[in-house]
Amino acid sequence: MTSAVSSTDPAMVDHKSLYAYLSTLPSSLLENLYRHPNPSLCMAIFRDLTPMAQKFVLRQLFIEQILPKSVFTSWITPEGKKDHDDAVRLLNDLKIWSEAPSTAGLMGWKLNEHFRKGIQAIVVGGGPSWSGDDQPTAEETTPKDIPFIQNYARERWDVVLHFLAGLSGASQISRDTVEVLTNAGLIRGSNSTESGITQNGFRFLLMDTPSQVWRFILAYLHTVPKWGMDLIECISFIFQLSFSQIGKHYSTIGFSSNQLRTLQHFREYGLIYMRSKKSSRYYPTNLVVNLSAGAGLNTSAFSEGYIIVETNYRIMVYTDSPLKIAVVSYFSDMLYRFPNLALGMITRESIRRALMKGISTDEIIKFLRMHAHPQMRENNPVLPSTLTDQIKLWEMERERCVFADGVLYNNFLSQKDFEMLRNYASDLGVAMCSNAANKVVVVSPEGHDQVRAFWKRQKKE
Amino acid sequence: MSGLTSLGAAQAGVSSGIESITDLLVVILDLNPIWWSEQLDNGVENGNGPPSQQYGLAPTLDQILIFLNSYLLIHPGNQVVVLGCLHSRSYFLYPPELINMPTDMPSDSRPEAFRIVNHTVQRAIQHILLQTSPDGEPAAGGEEKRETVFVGALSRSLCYIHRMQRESPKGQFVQGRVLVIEAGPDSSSHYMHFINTIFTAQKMNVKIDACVLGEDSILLQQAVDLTGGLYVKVENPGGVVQVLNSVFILDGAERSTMSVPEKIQVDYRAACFCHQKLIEVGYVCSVCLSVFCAFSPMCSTCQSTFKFMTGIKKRKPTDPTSSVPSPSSSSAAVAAVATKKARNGTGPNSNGKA
Amino acid sequence: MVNVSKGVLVKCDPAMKQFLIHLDDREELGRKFIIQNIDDDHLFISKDAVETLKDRLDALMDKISISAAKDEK
Amino acid sequence: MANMTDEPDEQGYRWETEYERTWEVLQEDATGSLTASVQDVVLGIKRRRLLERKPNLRLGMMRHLFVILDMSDSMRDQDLRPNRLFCVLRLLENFINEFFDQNPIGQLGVITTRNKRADRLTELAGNPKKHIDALQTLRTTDPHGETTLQNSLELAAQTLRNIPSHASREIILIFGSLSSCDPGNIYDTTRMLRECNIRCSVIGLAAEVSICKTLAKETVGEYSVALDEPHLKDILMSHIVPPPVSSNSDSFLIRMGFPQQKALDRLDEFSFCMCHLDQPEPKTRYGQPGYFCPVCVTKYCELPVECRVCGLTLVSAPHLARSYHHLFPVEAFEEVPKEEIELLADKKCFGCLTETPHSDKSGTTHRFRCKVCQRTFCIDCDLFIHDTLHSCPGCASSAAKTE
Repeated sequence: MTSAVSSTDPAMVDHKSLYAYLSTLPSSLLENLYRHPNPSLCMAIFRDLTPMAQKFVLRQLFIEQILPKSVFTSWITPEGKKDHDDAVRLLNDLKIWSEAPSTAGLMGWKLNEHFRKGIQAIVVGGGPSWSGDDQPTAEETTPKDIPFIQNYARERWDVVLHFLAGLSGASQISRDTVEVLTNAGLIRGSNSTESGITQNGFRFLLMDTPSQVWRFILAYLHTVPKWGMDLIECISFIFQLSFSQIGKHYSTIGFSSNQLRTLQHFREYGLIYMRSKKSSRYYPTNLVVNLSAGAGLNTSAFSEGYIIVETNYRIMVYTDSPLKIAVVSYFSDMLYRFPNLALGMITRESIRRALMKGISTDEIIKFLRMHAHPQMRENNPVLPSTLTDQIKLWEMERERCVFADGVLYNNFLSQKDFEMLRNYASDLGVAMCSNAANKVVVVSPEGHDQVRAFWKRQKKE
Repeated sequence: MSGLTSLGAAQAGVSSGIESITDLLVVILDLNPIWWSEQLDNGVENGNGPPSQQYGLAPTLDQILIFLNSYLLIHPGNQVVVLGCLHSRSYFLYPPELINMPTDMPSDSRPEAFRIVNHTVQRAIQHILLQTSPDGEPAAGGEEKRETVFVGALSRSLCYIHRMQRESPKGQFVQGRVLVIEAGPDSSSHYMHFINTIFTAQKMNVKIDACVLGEDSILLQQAVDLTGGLYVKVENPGGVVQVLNSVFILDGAERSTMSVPEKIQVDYRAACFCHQKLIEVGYVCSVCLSVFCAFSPMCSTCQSTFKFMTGIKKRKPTDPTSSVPSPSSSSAAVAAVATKKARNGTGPNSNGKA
Repeated sequence: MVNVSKGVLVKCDPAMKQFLIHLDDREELGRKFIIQNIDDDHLFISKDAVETLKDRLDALMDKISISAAKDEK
Repeated sequence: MANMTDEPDEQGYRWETEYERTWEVLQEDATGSLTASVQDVVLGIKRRRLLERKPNLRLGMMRHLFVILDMSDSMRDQDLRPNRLFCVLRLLENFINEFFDQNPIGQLGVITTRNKRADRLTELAGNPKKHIDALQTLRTTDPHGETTLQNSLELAAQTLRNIPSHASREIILIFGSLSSCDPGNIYDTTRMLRECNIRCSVIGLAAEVSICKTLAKETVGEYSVALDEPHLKDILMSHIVPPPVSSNSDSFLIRMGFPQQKALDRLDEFSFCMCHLDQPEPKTRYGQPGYFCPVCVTKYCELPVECRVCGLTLVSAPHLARSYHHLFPVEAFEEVPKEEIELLADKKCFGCLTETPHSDKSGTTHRFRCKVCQRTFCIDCDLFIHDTLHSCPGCASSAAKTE
């Protein structure tokens, strides 16, 4: 779940989960995140914890005094040791736990008071209701039904993807969105309309919709401070949206200017539907509901199967949307186009072209399996194994030789010298490869000068 | 499996058909009105200990709802079903059987999904308790009505889990688990249905957990032991939620990584059909396997007559050592019986105690 | 005295190593590029030969793989 | 839906049977979709399976069964994937697990016959694991030579003969070859089997053999030839349900012990267990809790077992109860007639709360009522109740004191 790449370089925003993103925020920011009256944020964070961390918090929920560390280790079996350490590290990173002396004087883990109150409010109830939730829903003339909202959401989201895929005829999108896309590292810095899609951009297009929305919102949160908007308010508004019910409409009375601006942005991405720019009601769409589950949740609910792959590498795409055909043509050669079907062939060249673009075969296979036609889902494995094996072989074919810079040490005088140098290099972890028979060792460039200094010192004695 | 083993294996992991497991927790609440009201009465009359010593239905129910919310909070995929069982009837509380889903709900700091579950359960319990005033039950003996029959609720929950497994989409597997929260004493009237339901749960590998508030329950201990569940007897009425949130919230995989209460010693002795008394050595009818504590010429259940037997059973020469039933071995059997009688009174470990 | 030289370490399967040695012997790239043959699947070669070597490898791969699409068209 | 057409009960090979005209059964309804009629066909099959239930006979409980496995050259034949022997071994393992699940106090033994000789692979015992391990070892021995019917039957009968008469005695012969090499006259053996009341069923893998047919007929057994693997599996599984016992065998009252599992906390209570006594190092089980025989206080690790010291059968209550559902099966539910469907109090199925669909044109209302407790169920619950649950939820939650 967590592949937290150092977030200092925004272009490389690649957070898979909420935890990865939050652990990059300064602790003061986290503190008032938990203090926020609306508990939806605590709920989102709690749901993102590992199962053992969740159980620790639940056991502490109604216990006031601080429990010494030994209590927590007594709660697990030897088998659970690794999970226990992950949970402790996780809870400390998120500032949910802080070290404090327990009543018996031993050091223990203290549960953050605000986080405890937030979870208690969720589980016990009785606290103030979530803002904007219980205003008497003003009489909506014709409430929109769910299919309408879902179509609207897909349509708006496809506009963003169209722009990303650089298809001509894609209706224009706002400058803010372009800024968010650059921030997400999906398009190159040029703000010209010409699409400078990056490698991440290709991989983004291949992902399933919920993880696309999730990555997009994380990038959005990164650009919010640039627009001078309050990050906390924006985060808690997003998570409140994610726990609302689809099909119901909520009022926008009492929203701050920041929230209204976010609302307009989301309207453009299809995360919410509003009758008009100034309307006072908004409907959360299926893209934003249960967003907090991150990329993991039921991807099958979103992807209606439209791709059939046959054992002779032919691929049939039952769609008329140019976007879907463009995405599939990244890794296959399109042969014929019909009104509701596009027929293509997966060949060695098409796969190599995709690999050049930086798309890995695992992503291609995951994409094909996710959008597999229901008819294909009957057989097990879903994709014909001849195809997946061949694709993997074509990928391995390109990696037959691995080149790496290095520094060669050879023709040592004595076996003793050779062993001394090799052991020193391997202790440093810079020895890339060595051969005792012909007394040769290759050291990585970074380690080279240390090894040389070491060798000079040895020569002096 | 297919293609290059390394490639095939990498792909087999995903395509084994099961992509995601959703956990379905069925909670069976014991709503036996007589037992709960008795709790309040003896609380007031002889006042044994401060009021917090007794189990009130309302405070206990609140703690159980907190447990349900915690369970739903852990993972969006978790599902909960609640059943209530009285002396002679069982009801689905959520999804509701008698009333329909309440729509107008005061909103508070709980998310909507949790509030729907809580309100439905509370509304359904009110409806049931008002509807079945004590005399509403079929006329049965006083003692009789004090006992709780959870077997019906248990078999209905297995039917429900079976339906959920049938209707789950292709790559999803529904893992069922049943938690019985029992207050009143056991009733052994439905032993047949009980044992069939337990074997079905075992076959569906549905774990049955038991959280007992009143006295210990032999039937629940057997159910927990046979299906590999957990059994905890809660002493302090205020601590119900702490026990539920610490022990019974753990799902299959976590029970190996987190410490759980150790296995209980279950008393598996059979009860004889004639006196319902637990016996150590008994006589079993070879046709209908009913158990009797003493030899009787006719079997009461299947009316088959028995040839008179002297209680000495020819030892079956099943192991190769004694191929022919030599006279010596039958005398050994007689000797064994004799010593047993002699030692019966004084034997240190003759576990005749109940 | 110990001899130190900079270059590129190539890790590949033995079959590919033989192909590289073959290229080196027949000086297909104009000159010898292998500095040291370390063991079965490691070679140490001079830095400037890497680019041309990659193209030569791709050419080899194309030569030995038949593609279904070609006879399609 | 896949193997909808081949019903196990037709004899002979598939190409001889006239194809079931499935395409005529499926008609398009008004909207042109086939789903409605497909559902009806599926429900029809489920209903038929329900009605095939055999009526309730007095079933012999204590079963002693010998499985004679033919290991002759013919078992190398590859008409069953990967070859006959492996296919049969795989099915046998499944059979053994299911057998002990349905007949916990039954006992089973395995005899193999090859190279004109018959030898006893495992003793008559109640522990499935022992048999399955023994079958695993068979995978390495390769079948060769000829079978001997007479020797294997004699070997089985030698043990079964002195089982107390109240217990049922059975032999299942899995016969792959077409010939047998017997020292004496085979008909004497069949007469002896009939006198000792040993029921002998034969499962032929190749073709119908007349001696097997007479053997099965004389000893009131079943003889069937397997067409393909699923058919073989069905035949094997049909032997799980205890055979109806012939009325002449008198019933007995068997003395049984119900030991209690005791955890050993005090040091002086530590003891060896009888079942692992001949294992290389018994001391590993020294401190383990075990079941103590009420008569002679010897320790055993698992039940059911027969105490080696005092000969008492030791069994736990659930074991006995496991066979109850053969004796008190749930009677078939009756279908709710069309006109009554509307005035039903609860619209939902009592078991799983599904709103059963409206009654379709063929008049079936997919709702079934239990005669005892008048509760109504959908068809899936009906099947679940009769196949696995073996007890009606409605009766379980009604106050009637049904034993």
